[in-house]
Amino acid sequence: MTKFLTLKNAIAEIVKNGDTVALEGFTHLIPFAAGHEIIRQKLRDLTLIRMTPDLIYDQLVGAGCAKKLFFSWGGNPGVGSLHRVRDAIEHSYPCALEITEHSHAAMANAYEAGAAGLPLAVFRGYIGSELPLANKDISSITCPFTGEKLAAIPSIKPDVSIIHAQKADREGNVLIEGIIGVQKEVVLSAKRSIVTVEEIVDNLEVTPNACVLPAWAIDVVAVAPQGAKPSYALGYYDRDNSYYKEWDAISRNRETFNEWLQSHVLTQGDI
Amino acid sequence: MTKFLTLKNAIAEIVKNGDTVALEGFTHLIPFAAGHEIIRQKLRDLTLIRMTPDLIYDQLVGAGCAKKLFFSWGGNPGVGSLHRVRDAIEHSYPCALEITEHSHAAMANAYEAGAAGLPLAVFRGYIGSELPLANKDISSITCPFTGEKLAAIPSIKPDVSIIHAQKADREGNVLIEGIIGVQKEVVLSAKRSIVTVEEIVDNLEVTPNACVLPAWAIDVVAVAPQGAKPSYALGYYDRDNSYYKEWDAISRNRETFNEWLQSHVLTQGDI
Amino acid sequence: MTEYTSAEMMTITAARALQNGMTCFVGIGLPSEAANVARLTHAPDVTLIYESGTLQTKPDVLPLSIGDGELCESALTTVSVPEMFRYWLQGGHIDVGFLGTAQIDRFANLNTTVIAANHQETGKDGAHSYANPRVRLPGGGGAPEISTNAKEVFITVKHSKRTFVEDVDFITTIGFGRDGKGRDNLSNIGRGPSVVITDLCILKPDSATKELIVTSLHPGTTKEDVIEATGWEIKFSETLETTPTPSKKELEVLRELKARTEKAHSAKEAI
Amino acid sequence: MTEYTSAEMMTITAARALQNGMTCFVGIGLPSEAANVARLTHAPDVTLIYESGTLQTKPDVLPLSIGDGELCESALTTVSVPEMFRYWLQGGHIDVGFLGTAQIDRFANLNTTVIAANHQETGKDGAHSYANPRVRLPGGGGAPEISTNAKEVFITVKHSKRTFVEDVDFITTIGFGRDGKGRDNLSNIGRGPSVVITDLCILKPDSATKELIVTSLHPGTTKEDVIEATGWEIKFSETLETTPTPSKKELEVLRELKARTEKAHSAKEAI
Repeated sequence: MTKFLTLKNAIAEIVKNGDTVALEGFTHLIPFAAGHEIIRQKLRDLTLIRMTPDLIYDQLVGAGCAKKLFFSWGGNPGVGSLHRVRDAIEHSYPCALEITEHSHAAMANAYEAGAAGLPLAVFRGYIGSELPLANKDISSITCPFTGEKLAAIPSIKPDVSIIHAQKADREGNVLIEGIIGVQKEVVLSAKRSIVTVEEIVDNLEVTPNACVLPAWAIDVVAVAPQGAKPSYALGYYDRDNSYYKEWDAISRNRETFNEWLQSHVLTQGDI
Repeated sequence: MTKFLTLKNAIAEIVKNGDTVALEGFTHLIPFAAGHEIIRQKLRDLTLIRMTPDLIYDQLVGAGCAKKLFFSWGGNPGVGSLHRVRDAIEHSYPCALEITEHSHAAMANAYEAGAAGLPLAVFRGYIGSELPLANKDISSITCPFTGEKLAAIPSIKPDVSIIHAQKADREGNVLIEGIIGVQKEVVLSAKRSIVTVEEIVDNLEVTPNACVLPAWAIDVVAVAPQGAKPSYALGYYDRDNSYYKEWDAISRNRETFNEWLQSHVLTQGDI
Repeated sequence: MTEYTSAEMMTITAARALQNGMTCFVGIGLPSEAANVARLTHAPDVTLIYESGTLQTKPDVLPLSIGDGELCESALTTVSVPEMFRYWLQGGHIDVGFLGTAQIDRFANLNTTVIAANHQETGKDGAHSYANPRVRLPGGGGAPEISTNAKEVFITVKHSKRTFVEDVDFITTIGFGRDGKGRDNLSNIGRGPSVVITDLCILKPDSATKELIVTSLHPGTTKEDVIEATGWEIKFSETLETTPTPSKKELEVLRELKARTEKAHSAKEAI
Repeated sequence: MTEYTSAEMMTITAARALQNGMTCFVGIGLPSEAANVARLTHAPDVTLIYESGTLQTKPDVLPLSIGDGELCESALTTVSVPEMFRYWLQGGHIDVGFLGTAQIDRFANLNTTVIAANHQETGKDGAHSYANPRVRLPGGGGAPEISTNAKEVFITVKHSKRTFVEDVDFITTIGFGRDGKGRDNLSNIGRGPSVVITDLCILKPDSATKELIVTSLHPGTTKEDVIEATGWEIKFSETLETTPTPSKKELEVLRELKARTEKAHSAKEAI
């Protein structure tokens, strides 16, 4: 059942060192404010799960929060590399980073299976790909009816899931609208969850089949206006594509990144 | 890609004797008008698939269209038995009716797997139930990661799916709203599909995540105003609960049913 | 003291079993009546979920079917039926499944599939019953998986020798299996039936043997009444209690709910 | 004749590969540019689908990421990412997957995972490359399953010896496997790459060996140019054609699209 907390208290209460944490949002609604609060609270040894690590995990990895990254596409979309992630993988800076790598279909299915309470996801995937040589979690089952061999991977069940959404009502029911990605799945599959929202409203004013997460399926709701920037929140603000382009230069070397971290995250106050 | 046809032409073109046919709609949006047109066109030897056969299959079975019924709950909701279905099973009137029986969870998963192009559905089901003694399709797989035994059943892939929806736009994109049941799944899993709609509109006027079936995923759209009665169409008309109660008396004996069939279906014109 | 019927006693006692804040997966009929009385009396924050996909619904009148429009219109949101069974039920979000039944046995196994032509011949296995039915019942619907995927199960059913049988003719839905050990050594499933509420008494499974024993008699009911209405040698708890009578408020709420319902369901006839 | 660049030639030739009415699962970057040019010229009814869940989208400017708001706002509807991969891609509704790549080999296998430190040592198996990377690329994303679940695959990539290698260092996404036989005897998958469009030429797999051969040279390109830019002994079709030049209209559409895009993506900087 939802509690309303400040973002600072939400992270302090829900996220622990060593946790497996998924901050999701497929390009849209990426919970940057929550990620920055994790950096400020100096959480360590996290296993970070995300289909597209994006800038948010480049920042968390660069700040030294992560020991492992679980992902399916690790670039700066439309721009290039995630330099902090590469520096961690290639040169163990600021600390070593293990990786577990999947395809998007695999991770989407694994989140779906996690939300469905199943131990595995079954799908027609990885045919002819060499990713199974690189990831020992990729197995298979044989269909008892047709004999077809299908890919099987463990479902994803994070300790903590964090997403950003447009709004919550005063009971803590949350509306997610637009590109909804795997947001519902990641909250339902996690042991504990935080949803940051743009605002609290009296009434969600939704159509019958809107993507609404009930309050009793969420642990904490925290208000974080503009909490997805430089990602975006449909109906609130656009994606700051120029920021994504500028990130390339900021993240390319350790000094400019550390300066950015100092000035834009560590010395910023609570929301 | 969608064609717009009259209901009569839609049924004539899409449904053939001996087909496996699913008319879905979970209480809401049951495609009664399409079912009646199937009766009028005297289609035979159909395998009828539906989670809840409801009155629509009681009518199709009573009219002699079906040789097999595939279902998970076969009653008149809140009222009692489906007398025509029972008469067919118990006394082969008007013809013999084989049954394949599942639970709701099983059928919902089997439709989902059909839509997902998979040969099987995997779920945590049938534990301790004796339904697997009555349905040889119920098998299992063992999770390669945890060793858990999970239920496995073949996915559902009907020859023909028919659903009713609120509206289509002039390109044939369809909006389904309210209790959406397995409507999307049954259309996506079928070889051929018909969607009957209350009306055609210039613009569906939907929110970003509305349940919309694209025109290119549907074979035929047919306009059938009030085509779900005595079921209902959210935003158009309510469920006629009294009709469901009255059906008990109509369907209880062969004569009253046959009179009803004659006067309410066979002698009714096209829509 | 206000007068009340045994049916009212049953419904109100069943309603009291639900605690405020629980998420309840509601079967149609008696469970739905009881769950809504709970919501309108002591448990305003009980979350009612129907298998039609309606999450957190607050119907003003009782639904006749599991998918009446009222359920959707008063719901927080409505999801697809596959999502309902996969994410919300199997995903572990349901505290209690509230079921009715046609037959129940001493180990709380439920039969809603077939009454056997000759129970003597069937032995302890539903396969023979299924092949030799005397009465064909509606089938499993959601119950088989509600019973194992909800954290616990409440059952409410009218007490009679026809209903309370030593061994059910067919296990549609497991209580504790034919020997009471059907849930032993199974992880990932709920603890099963915790209470059965009838118009005569309250029964609970013995913690060791899982056999249903009477823990509370409704006022005015004798042990002999229960013995007479039960198909096995029923045992009574050493600390047998007397069920508290319905309060004036509870009776008022129940009667108003039923009056509103009756009015709503017959109103359609005029259309 | 209007002047044009080789990049424009590539994009417009790639656009022409898409036929009107096709459903196309679009990769970001070059494929997205080509697919939108197709939609704005000869294929107004092409259906563009991005893995972010946006179905039938008509962006006015090119998205920088796979999930820009523009994609959702101009889409028919937006579904969850698990639904996208399960129902729409794996479910068999995609005619063509349009992919880019970092490396491609003679059997049209794609590598977007790692460039090996020393290709000589790796042999024909990506495991060694994965363990010994020189350059870490973003990874598979949607491609591994797009390549097998779409009915066919188009690839567009700039031609160079670094990109067109004899054997990819790692098969992220299968073309026809390391021996050209990787799709043999596999039912339930698409027919794989049917065309590769570069800035120099068009290549197609030989119908027997599946080796990519040049079927058309772009105007002004010589065989020697292609030989020089290809990492294996490239073969030319006996019926080698010359690619038609871009039309004025096509160039106009492409240039306007790129101008609008540039303006939109830099406009945010001012905010």
